[in-house]
Amino acid sequence: MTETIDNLLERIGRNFQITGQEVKKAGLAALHCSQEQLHGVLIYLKEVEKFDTLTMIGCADWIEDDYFELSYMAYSFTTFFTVMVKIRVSRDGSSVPTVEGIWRQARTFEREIHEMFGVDFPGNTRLKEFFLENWQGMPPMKRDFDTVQFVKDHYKLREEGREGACNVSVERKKRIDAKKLELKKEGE
Amino acid sequence: MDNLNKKDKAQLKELKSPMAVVDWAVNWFRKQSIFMLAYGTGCGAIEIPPTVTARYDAERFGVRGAATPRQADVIVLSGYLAVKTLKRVIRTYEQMQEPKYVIALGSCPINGGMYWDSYNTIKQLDRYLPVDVTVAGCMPRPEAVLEGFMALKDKIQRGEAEGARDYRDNIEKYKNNQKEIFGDKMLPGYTCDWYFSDGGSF
Amino acid sequence: MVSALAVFFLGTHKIIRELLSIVSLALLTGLLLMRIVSPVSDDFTWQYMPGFFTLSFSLSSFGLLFALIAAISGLLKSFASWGINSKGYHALFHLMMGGLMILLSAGDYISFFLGWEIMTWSSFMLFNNFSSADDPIEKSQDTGFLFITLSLISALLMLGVLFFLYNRTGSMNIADGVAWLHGVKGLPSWIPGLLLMSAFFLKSGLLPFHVWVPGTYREAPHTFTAFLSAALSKVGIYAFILFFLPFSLNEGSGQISYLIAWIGAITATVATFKAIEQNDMKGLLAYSSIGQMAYVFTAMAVGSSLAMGGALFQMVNHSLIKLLLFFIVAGIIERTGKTRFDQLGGLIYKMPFSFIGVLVGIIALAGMPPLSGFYGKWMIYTSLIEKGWLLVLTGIVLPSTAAFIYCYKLIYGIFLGHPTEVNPEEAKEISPRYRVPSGLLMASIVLLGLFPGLILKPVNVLLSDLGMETLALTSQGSLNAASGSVSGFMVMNVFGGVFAVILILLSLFGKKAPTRNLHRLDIAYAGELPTEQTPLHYGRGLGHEVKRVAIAGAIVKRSLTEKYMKIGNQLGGILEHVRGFYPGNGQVSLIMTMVGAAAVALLIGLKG
Amino acid sequence: MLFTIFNSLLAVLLTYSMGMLYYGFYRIGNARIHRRVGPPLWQNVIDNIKLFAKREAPGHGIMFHLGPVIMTAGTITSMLFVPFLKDSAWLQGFSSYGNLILLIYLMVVGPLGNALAVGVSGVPFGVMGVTRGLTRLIGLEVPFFLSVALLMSGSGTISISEIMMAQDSFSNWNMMAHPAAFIVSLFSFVGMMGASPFDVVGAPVEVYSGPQAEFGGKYLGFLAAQRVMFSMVKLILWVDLFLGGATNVFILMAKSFALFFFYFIVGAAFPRFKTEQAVDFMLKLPLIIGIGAVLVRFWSL
Amino acid sequence: MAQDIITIFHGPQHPGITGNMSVELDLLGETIKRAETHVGYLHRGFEKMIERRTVLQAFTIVCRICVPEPDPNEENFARGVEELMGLEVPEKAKWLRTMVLEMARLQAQMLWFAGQGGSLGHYISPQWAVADRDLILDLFEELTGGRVYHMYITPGGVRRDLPEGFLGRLGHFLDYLESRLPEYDNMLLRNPVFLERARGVGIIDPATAREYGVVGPNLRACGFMNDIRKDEPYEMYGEVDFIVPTETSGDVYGRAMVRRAEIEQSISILRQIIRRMPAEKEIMAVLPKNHRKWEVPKGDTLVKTESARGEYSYYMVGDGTDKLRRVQVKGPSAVHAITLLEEMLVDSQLSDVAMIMNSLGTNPPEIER
Repeated sequence: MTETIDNLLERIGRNFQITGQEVKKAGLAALHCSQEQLHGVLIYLKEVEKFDTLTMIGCADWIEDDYFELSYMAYSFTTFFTVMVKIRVSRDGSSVPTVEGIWRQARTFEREIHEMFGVDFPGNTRLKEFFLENWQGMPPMKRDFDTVQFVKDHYKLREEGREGACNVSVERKKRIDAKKLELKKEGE
Repeated sequence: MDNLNKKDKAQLKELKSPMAVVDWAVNWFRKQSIFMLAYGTGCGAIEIPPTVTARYDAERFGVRGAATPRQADVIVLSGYLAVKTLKRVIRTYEQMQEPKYVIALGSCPINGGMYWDSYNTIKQLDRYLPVDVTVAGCMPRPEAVLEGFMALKDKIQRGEAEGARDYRDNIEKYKNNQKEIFGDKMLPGYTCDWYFSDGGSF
Repeated sequence: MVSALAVFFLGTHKIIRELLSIVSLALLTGLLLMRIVSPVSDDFTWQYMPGFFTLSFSLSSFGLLFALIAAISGLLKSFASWGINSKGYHALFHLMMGGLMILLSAGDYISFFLGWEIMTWSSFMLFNNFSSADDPIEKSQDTGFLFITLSLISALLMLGVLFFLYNRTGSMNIADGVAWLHGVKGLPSWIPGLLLMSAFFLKSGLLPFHVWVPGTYREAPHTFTAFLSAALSKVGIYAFILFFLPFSLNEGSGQISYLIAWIGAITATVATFKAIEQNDMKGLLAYSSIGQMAYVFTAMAVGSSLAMGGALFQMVNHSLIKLLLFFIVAGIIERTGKTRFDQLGGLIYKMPFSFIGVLVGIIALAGMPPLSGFYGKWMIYTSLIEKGWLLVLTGIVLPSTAAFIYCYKLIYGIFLGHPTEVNPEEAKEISPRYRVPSGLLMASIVLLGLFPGLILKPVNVLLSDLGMETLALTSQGSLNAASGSVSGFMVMNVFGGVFAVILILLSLFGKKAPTRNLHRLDIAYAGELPTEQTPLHYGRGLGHEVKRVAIAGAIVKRSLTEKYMKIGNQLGGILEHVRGFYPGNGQVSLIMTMVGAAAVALLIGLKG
Repeated sequence: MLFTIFNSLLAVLLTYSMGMLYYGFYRIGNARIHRRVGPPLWQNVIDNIKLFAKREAPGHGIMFHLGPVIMTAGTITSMLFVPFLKDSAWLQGFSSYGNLILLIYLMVVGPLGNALAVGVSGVPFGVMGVTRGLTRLIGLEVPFFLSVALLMSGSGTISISEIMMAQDSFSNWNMMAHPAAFIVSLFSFVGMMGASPFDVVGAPVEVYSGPQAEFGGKYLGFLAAQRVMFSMVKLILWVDLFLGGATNVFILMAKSFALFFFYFIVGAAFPRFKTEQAVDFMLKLPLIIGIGAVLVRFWSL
Repeated sequence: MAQDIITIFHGPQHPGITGNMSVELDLLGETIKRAETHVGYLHRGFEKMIERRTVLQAFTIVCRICVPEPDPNEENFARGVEELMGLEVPEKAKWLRTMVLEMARLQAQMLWFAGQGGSLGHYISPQWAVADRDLILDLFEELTGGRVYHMYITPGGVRRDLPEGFLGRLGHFLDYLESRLPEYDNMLLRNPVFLERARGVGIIDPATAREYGVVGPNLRACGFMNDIRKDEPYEMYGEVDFIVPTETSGDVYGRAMVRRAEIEQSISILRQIIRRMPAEKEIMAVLPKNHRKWEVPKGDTLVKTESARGEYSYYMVGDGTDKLRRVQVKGPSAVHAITLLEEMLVDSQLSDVAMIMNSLGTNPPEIER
């Protein structure tokens, strides 16, 4: 099976400038290309290589090297291959043209990445708010968003229960001794 | 009345004035028939079907489902509450009729539970709504939920299940807490304007 | 007879001010009422052209009933249409009243046809040219054309048959014609009878010829629509009784009356399901009028005295209800400027009087017990059961049950639900000009509900005139038939008493569990928040789902109006070719049809 | 007059308690079918009293307040026009003044009065429920009227008590005398009682519990009490028309419980039709049986 | 302006909604003209919390993503970590995982059956189905200690071995369930009213099924024989033989038949597992020595598993520290409940909304986590 995935990668390499490719495991290959190439590769995969559906659009935030890595995972029902087409976009104010025209479900994936990472997808028919209602802060999934700090500002954790936190086993022992004492008293 | 158990008979004996008997009777009827609102707010909602269906059968204790807040007595908040859900829950709670109760399942409504560090869930439910009974368990079992209903029934019988009156009396406190979360996008005032003595809206 | 003449002259003199019109109508009704008291039945022959034929007028008892309905509805209408100050309107209206009076008191064919034509033409002029200035309904050319062509054809048919009868019987007065019609046996000689009948059906808008009704009702001036539906549609019934009633009693004509009963039932079903479909108030009421008229024809087809009584009771009742509903609808249109259900809504607390008026109207229209509508239906159903026509009964039950939907749509679309284009704050009650007649009508409907006997006593007098045994009326408030009786008085009192007791019981809880009045948007909305802009008024969608029921869907899809217009256009096309011979414009097609029909009429006349 | 008032009070109490008893069995029977224990027998009464014990009630103006009142008045009025017993002066209500056709129309007065209150409350779900109810009524009323007309034209009278009198022995119970009419009427009986294939009006899953969406507290209490009494009125009507009426209350309860058991079994077994499917079904099978019965009757004459 | 449509919410607080989501419907009468799904009522920000937790801490949260069927999430997460770290899971653990997955799948299908009956107003089927589902939850409780959230499949293997006599009780339950299935058929699936309601409603046309990304039983009801357990076998699905049932009608009835056949398939798979369960004791992979700080090497992978409602896919990125850089979850409802549902509801009726949503198996927590 792997050789056909290599043939596949090699065929794609011939038509498009592929910066890097690797085969992760049987049936899963990844290739890096530039943002301009993205649409070409995806349309090629769908039309020529019969990759019927887009499983998901992954997005990882590499804050050290200051880029988001978007990976479009196309899946083919005939050969059961998944190809991850990866592109790198800047962390702030980047915009990738939508792939909704190719696969309809991309609209939902892009909408989620737009809300969580702030990547703009011009052409997407429904880029309004998805999970968070009236969210004023920065997109929450970016690494520099500190969720514990956000919790401290917006919500108040229960104080009175904390200091009274007692050691369960000690409490249990006390209860048992009191019970024994009581039984002994009733015994006399 | 076959379901008048020992505790009820004991309370009945030491009632003095006739008014106390009437109150007791009214509370007894409120206790015996509780309409639970059909609203699965959190992950605990998966344990409500087993509670009301054949194996654990909450209808034995008079607990029946109700479709709309107007018909319901108790709202069961099963697990954590996202901010968006909290707004709907508060509106539904305010649409329910006066002797209304809140049962919170799991540890998330108490102190945020497992999602204490999540930016979208509320940490203490009783800052925003008066909670009558809290049931422990990271998603309590159907027996625990039934135990919660039993605790609520005892509280109703003792006449202490007055979360609704507490909500009405210090409405300013609750509304301020809610304002912290919702900022300017507060709920419209008309569901609770008449709570305010001066009729002002929030 | 004097009253007929008085009106005739008054009409022709084109009195200008409305005050005079009301006085004249009041005078007319007074004369008619006086007429009942002194039952002198003198017929008045007026020699118009010496030697050729004489016009004889005599007001028989049931002619009187129809005249009374027309006069009362005319009086209320002129009171309601106080505002319209165009003098032509009132003059034409009186001309029509005069024509109606002539028709009702006509003894011979010529005056009958004369009255018929005057009435048709004046009503055509009225509804086609006059409408109040800010009337939101635009006039479409088709309805006028449809109305006049159809009534023209029916008039010519009638002319032909009358000539044929004259030819047969040698005399002009109607009585001998009727006797001849019923003497003849066998189907082929029934053609003149059927043709005459179709002319009358057209006037009351039964199935094949009902297409003109909705358009005309929708575009006529609002108060005139009330008169149209209350009085003019009854003329067809008067003519049917005048010519055909005696025959439906004898057994010989079993199949024809069964056929008419089925025509009535099918018309009612089609009209009811079309009414549910309508999105504007006047269209809904127009179709409902067709449906109610169909019940009357079915009842007359049964022929027993109970059925005849039921038909007349239903007819009187229907006039009162339709007057009430059309007046209030006219008031609402005048006040809000809106006519459709998806433009109105939520006006209940700002227009309480009109709400109660429409409520009383729909309860009576749907035939629900406490009010008078039920007793007409009850008599029709009982007579059908006694006659044994159970399938016709089922055919009638289907539309009368479906009628509940459009009754509810009428009252929901205007008053309940949420406000759409009309802001309830500025909506004011309808003007007193409409409120006074509606108040009177409401009182009369409720009174009839309590004491149905009020109408049934004169109906008894009328039945004895027609040679049928009268209804057994034990008391003012109850009706009896061979198979059972119902007491309206008792039903109303029981319902009222129980209602009062429960109201007191419910308000007992007021102290302990006070009712908290909620904001318009504070509704059980599945947890979400409706905003001011959220569309929540179900007016347009209310009857929408009934189309999915097999029988209703089939009816609503097909529309006779298009077919007629197609025929009309084809006819116009053919005449266009013929027009090649004659100069002149589109009017030629009209004249051609007239000439052609007249030729046919003469032919039939000579053939006989 | 005093006797009839006392008589009608007795009728109201009897139907309320009988209804609560039957619906108590209904809930326990349903539970047993669901393989569970089910509530105590008087749970419906407790629910009803709890609703009246609520401390506040939602209101949308005076018309909303009057809706449940008209509904209950319609029910009790139609109850008073049904003769409960065969040949005893008790529990006759005002049935001597009314007849069957009046009763069929009286049964619609209540729901339409309530429809006004549902309309004024402004809940779109409520109006959808009412429209579904009226559309379903077309399907139920036509076969029912046909079967009842067969009965009336057969026994030559339209007053219920006379029809009831005519059925003296078992052999000429109308169930036996007019079997086709009885079968057709059973179809619409199941529909009118709101059993499962036809319970499209207040479907919580589809229309957010339909007309009762906005009623709470004491209003819901009145509606619940009325619903139970309304079912009892229909049961007693069917017993009078087809099962030979009853000479005393116990026979009445026995016969009506048999009918109620039929309704309960059908109700438990089926999922729910859509509104138009319910009307199409009613205008297909039952109507054809009815028309067949009419043809047989009149052609054989 | 003139309102011919009304807007209602088949909202969060509604007896006919599956879970806590809402569908905004524009209705003319009861015909739907426009539908829009609103989610976000259950958003807890899983992926953010997993970034702050080590692999073992994240393992307890992962199963709470999807309520009706938590085990595919656990298995997905575990397999992803194992692929990244190259752990070798012993065969016994794989058998145990396959058994737990199939038991979870069975109870999810029973829950679907309850929801399908409830959405049609047939109140017997929810009662019976949930009661029988409870018996599986008892077995889970015995095996893993938790009724619904089992936290049993840890990265590297399985937390506990089988209690003795468990397989016998499991076999007994399977016989009992198999004897109940014909009764279920007669009660709902062959009920004439159900057939009339379910046929020809909510049709997914096969041409665009793949393009919309439809997965699981909904795809198989359109005639495509695709099942991750067959196409890319994981755990022990390679050794177990089962057929992938398909229908061609693509409507609610077709999906019901596919799910009904899958219940039988799950029962036969579990029976095979009971027969072939190896006896040895070793259930955990060899773990890194310092179990406090697991080094997850840099790299990413995509792992997919088949749940009762369709294909779950986990995109996991490790960055060399002991915490995972990114775990992105895509549940089947993310595709079914939004793009597909909205287009399918147009011109259908309000009374079908609950039924269609139940037959698609829409479940909000998968969408927004």
